[in-house]
Amino acid sequence: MNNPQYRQRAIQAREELTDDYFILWIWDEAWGAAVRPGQFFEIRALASLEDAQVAGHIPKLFKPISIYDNQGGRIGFMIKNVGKGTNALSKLRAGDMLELLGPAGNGFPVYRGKHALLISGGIGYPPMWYLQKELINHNQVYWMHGGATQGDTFPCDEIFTEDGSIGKKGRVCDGLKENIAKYDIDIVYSCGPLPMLAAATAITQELAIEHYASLEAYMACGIGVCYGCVIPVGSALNWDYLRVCKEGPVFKAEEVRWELI
Amino acid sequence: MNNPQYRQRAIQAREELTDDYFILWIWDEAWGAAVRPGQFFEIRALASLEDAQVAGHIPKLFKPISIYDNQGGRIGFMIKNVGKGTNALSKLRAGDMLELLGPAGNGFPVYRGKHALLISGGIGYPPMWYLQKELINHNQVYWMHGGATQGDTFPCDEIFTEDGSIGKKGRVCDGLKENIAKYDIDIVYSCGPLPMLAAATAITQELAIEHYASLEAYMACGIGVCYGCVIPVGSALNWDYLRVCKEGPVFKAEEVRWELI
Amino acid sequence: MGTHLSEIFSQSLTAREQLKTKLGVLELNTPLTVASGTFDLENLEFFDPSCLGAFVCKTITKEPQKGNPQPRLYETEAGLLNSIGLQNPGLDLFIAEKLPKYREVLEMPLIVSFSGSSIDEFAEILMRLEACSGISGYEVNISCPNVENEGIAFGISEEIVYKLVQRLSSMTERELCIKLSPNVTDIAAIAQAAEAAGASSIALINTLYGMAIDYQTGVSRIKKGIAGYSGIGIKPTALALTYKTAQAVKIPILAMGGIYSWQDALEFIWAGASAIAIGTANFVNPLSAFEIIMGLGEYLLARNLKLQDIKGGVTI
Amino acid sequence: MGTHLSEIFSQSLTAREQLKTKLGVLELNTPLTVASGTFDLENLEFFDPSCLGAFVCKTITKEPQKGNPQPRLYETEAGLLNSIGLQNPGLDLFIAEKLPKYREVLEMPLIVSFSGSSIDEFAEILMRLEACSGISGYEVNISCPNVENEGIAFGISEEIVYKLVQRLSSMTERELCIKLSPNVTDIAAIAQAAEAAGASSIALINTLYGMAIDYQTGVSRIKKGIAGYSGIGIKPTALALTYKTAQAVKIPILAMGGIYSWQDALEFIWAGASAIAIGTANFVNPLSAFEIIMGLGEYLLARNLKLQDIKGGVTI
Ligand SMILES: Cc1cc2nc3c(=O)[nH]c(=O)nc-3n(C[C@H](O)[C@H](O)[C@H](O)COP(=O)(O)OP(=O)(O)OC[C@H]3O[C@@H](n4cnc5c(N)ncnc54)[C@H](O)[C@@H]3O)c2cc1C
Ligand SMILES: Cc1cc2nc3c(=O)[nH]c(=O)nc-3n(C[C@H](O)[C@H](O)[C@H](O)COP(=O)(O)OP(=O)(O)OC[C@H]3O[C@@H](n4cnc5c(N)ncnc54)[C@H](O)[C@@H]3O)c2cc1C
Ligand SMILES: Cc1cc2nc3c(=O)[nH]c(=O)nc-3n(C[C@H](O)[C@H](O)[C@H](O)COP(=O)(O)O)c2cc1C
Ligand SMILES: Cc1cc2nc3c(=O)[nH]c(=O)nc-3n(C[C@H](O)[C@H](O)[C@H](O)COP(=O)(O)O)c2cc1C
Ligand code: FES
Ligand code: FES
Repeated sequence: MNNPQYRQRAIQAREELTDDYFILWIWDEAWGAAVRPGQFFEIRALASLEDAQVAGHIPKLFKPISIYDNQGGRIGFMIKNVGKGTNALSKLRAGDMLELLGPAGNGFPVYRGKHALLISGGIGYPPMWYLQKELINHNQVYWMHGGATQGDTFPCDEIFTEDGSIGKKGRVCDGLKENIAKYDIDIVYSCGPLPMLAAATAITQELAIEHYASLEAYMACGIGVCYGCVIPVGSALNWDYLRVCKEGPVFKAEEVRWELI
Repeated sequence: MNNPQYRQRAIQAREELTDDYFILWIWDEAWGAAVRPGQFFEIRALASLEDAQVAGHIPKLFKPISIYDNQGGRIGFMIKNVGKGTNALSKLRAGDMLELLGPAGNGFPVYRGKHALLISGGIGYPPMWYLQKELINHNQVYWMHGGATQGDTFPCDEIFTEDGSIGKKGRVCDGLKENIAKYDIDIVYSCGPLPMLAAATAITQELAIEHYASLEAYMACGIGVCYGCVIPVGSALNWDYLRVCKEGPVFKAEEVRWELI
Repeated sequence: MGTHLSEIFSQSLTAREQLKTKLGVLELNTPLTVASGTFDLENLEFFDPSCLGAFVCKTITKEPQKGNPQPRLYETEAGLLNSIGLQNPGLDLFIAEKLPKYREVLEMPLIVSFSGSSIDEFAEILMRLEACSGISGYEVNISCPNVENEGIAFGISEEIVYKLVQRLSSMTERELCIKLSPNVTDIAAIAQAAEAAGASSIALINTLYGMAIDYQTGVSRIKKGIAGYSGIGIKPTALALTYKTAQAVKIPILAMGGIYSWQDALEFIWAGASAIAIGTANFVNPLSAFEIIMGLGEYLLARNLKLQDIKGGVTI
Repeated sequence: MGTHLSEIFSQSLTAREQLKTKLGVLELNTPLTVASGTFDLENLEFFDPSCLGAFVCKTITKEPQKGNPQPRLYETEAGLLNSIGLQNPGLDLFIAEKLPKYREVLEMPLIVSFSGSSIDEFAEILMRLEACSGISGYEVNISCPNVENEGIAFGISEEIVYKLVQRLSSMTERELCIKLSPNVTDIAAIAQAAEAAGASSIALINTLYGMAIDYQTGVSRIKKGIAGYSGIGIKPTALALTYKTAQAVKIPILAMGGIYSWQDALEFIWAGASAIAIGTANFVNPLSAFEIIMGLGEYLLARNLKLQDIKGGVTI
């Protein structure tokens, strides 16, 4: 695996989605050839230290954002504005500069000839888009996505919303067991909030289905150096804190010690 | 004297001057009726605490800026961009909002029937413009201004530059003694860098001429609360630290303990 | 927040009820006070004074203090350095001139901050102030050199703090708040010493050590070199020390250190503060007190909570 | 700065000469190092490694450490809270796996940071490391609880620091740098104890106490509550403590705490640092090391100065 690189890239295009969601596109052929679904970049609006000295604007951490799409180097980041860092990103327009560190993380394992179920919640959607594109030619793929409300939903096979504003009312895991049976699923990929991932894991473990979950954690370095982004992985009696940015973000779901998070 | 008030005012116009100098105009009739030459405002580009929380932009101190002109409430601030705070001000355009605390300070004493000499250096120019407008109808006024180079000079009776790029080459105090004699001066008003003020005081003291100097100091509150902006004032044996923002910025020049600054 | 102001005002009686707090023997209408040395009557022009639950004046000493040479101030990336050197007119002038004005203008409790260079001097000042009406309590500033102890600050030694507070607490029924320095190994132990000796509340934190140098010339930005560091950059440290102290003592805590917004204020209340003070925020935003009290009121109203419900309720 | 880079590069040999410094027994090509726990081989992808005068690895302990529960990080207005809990693979794995990699990749001196829970344990680790080649020195992290002393951190007691350093200094000829915690009453006294006991340099500061709370829910942003505070918000304090310590000891100082830019670096050198380390800056700007060394080089070249000419030259 390559070590993450640092680059500055212009935003080539910006797309508006629902509510607080938007997509930033950059162009980098070398990265386009190297990256895999489930990997992410640490990104930030180009910050200058001059700003810190001149205007009291203090440079902040990069934010981990999954690769949403890769079209031979036209790389997209689908982002939801939820706080300081993503808000700064939400201010950017085509032509503005991004700083990027990556590609980071391990990515999803990709097989052929499987019946794959993708399950995403909220901002867990973006890496699944890239993943399904990678899977679709040689696997059967069924994609369930859930969100709080209509604005948190995007194209897929089956939608759940907590308020019932679109799709089925409820949580996305509500339909998981049924769909695993219905579509004869033999592999599950998941990305979303921790409780959703934990709930999905309970089901896949019960059914003994292979399951890869992509996890989130607050990050500082994004490159495996600070040990800030860890989650407990291993068996109940023998686990270690592994780095989401390095050994993850994708883990075998049954190896994550959800009860300790 | 009124206590300083806090107000937000739109910038009504912006004027570009030489190099890093510019003028911001606001409109406030009540202040227009109340203020006097030599007083100043603590001003700042409207800052929001949301910025601090959302974008890591930390709100900074206000900056003391003299009243440059007052046309019945059309109040002008002539500013030189020298650092963090003035740089933030230099970014403002007509329509942007200013925060103002003031009027602050005592201002220059204004008499009638005098031969007044105004002497200013660099960014000591602005309060003198307002002062000469106040003096001109009932006094003889002669105004000397000095700067490092041509870009630091503005309309007045006699100009000095250190590099000789315009006017006389040298420091503005070089011509002081001669002009005091030539124009039969009985009162001197000064504003500029400390060394200039100290040099001017040496001369006026020798000649026993009444002299009011406007001083600068780093400020935090601007309203007399923090005791951060003091300079030593009194006799050589019995002096106290007085606040530039409250007891000043104008002091009797011979009472300032220049040797202690 | 703007849209909700009128709502708050119309419900102000309720909001007031929810904002009430106790600081030792004092009942405060709001938990908001001001940090010694950063606020005076001039500031009351900027907002409705009833935002404040109490007024803390600048530290006074027995004799007048000239204070430190210039420059005394420097703004850093995330805060302020100051080196005022306790400039003040001294106790006599305070009693003769300042105090009557405070009595005339202030409708909230007045807490007088004072400092001394020996235990006797602290006691003497307290005795003189006890004879004055219009004072609700004292904030004892112990971040100052002790002439009886090699000029080492009072605030760093548990034994000396104990002795000092014991002496003072025996002399007054008024609120006796001891203001601690953060520049110590164990602030909680010092707070415990003050509590054991009869303090009725603890204020913290005073400024951290701080310094800045002009990188081009090597000249210290502050004439005296090391200065006091305040403002938003010290907030994480102030909050940690507030929490640590709240775990160690039962008397109420008046917390401060980088509180700029009502969100900051809430953090300190969750950590265990009964009241909070704003210092440097008064300089960077003259409306801070108003905005903080509005924000707190709105937060509590929206959740139908009292301040007491969240005080010290942090989940670790 | 951009326009001058080529100029610097063309004069790089001279610049190098001017940037040379000594840290105890070590000769460093540049005064720039990295703060333990914030930098590893991954970072060397981002800039020319020869920017660094030395490489300091993350603190290791005798046994593997699991570290603290999540969340371990939170970014504040002006810095970073961390609570990693010294997660590391332990001495055996370090020697077996990490060290050979460092030896293979690093062209600059390697300084190994380590920590223990008793003086014996510190000594045991040092003995094991002494047997390994490719190590130029040690940074001894004493901000950790001492099991022999009620779990109170080693770094707060002059006597214990003296004993610990005396033991270690008798065992090695390599650089022995003692890294101090700022959370003490008198950091200079502790530095003096380390010096008297044979330390060849002092590193400071480790993180300040810090905390943050979610104002809406009251949940600590860091699982363990009080965390370590680093970054630009602690710069004024780090600079003050650097100056204080430089006045008190003769051995060189490796300074750190909020150094983000070359201007910041210069402030610490004026205050008395022989070398500086960047920590949190590595996260907020992966090119910091490069930009700092370029800025320092340009500054010195423009004035025809050597680092030694300004070291400790602050005007107060
Ligand atoms: C490997 C990885 C891939 C990611 N991919 C994407 C992506 O493709 N698109 C995208 O929009 N986001 C993605 N995220 C999440 C994104 O990194 C966070 O939303 C972002 O870091 C939040 O930072 P902030 O400064 O905007 O918000 P903050 O100011 O830090 O937080 C704002 C609010 O959001 C909450 N919050 C903060 N972080 C998270 C989190 N990780 N999960 C849930 N709530 C949180 C906080 O508690 C707070 O209330 C990814 C995260 C990881 C670890
Ligand atoms: C009563 C009063 C009236 C003033 N009137 C005006 C005015 O009408 N127009 C105007 O442009 N300025 C005026 N000034 C000066 C102005 O306030 C300062 O230039 C400003 O505060 C600098 O802040 P900054 O954040 O921009 O610079 P900083 O970042 O604080 O400093 C930038 C550089 O300027 C130097 N510097 C800082 N303050 C001063 C100072 N006071 N004098 C000289 N050098 C300094 C610093 O050493 C530094 O090198 C006045 C000052 C006072 C006290
Ligand atoms: C300019 C200034 C003057 C101060 N003067 C005093 C003082 O006289 N007595 C005192 O106890 N604290 C004094 N302090 C400390 C503050 O009261 C407060 O403890 C500290 O600034 C931290 O709060 P903040 O970050 O909100 O400013 C002063 C602080 C500043 C900035
Ligand atoms: C994520 C993180 C991990 C750290 N780990 C260590 C460590 O293992 N050992 C140590 O001595 N210091 C450690 N530190 C402290 C730094 O080495 C440094 O002393 C401190 O962060 C101040 O410098 P800075 O403000 O430049 O980051 C760590 C700091 C951070 C932010
Ligand atoms: S974010 Fe630093 S190790 Fe993962
Ligand atoms: S700036 Fe605060 S007293 Fe003058």
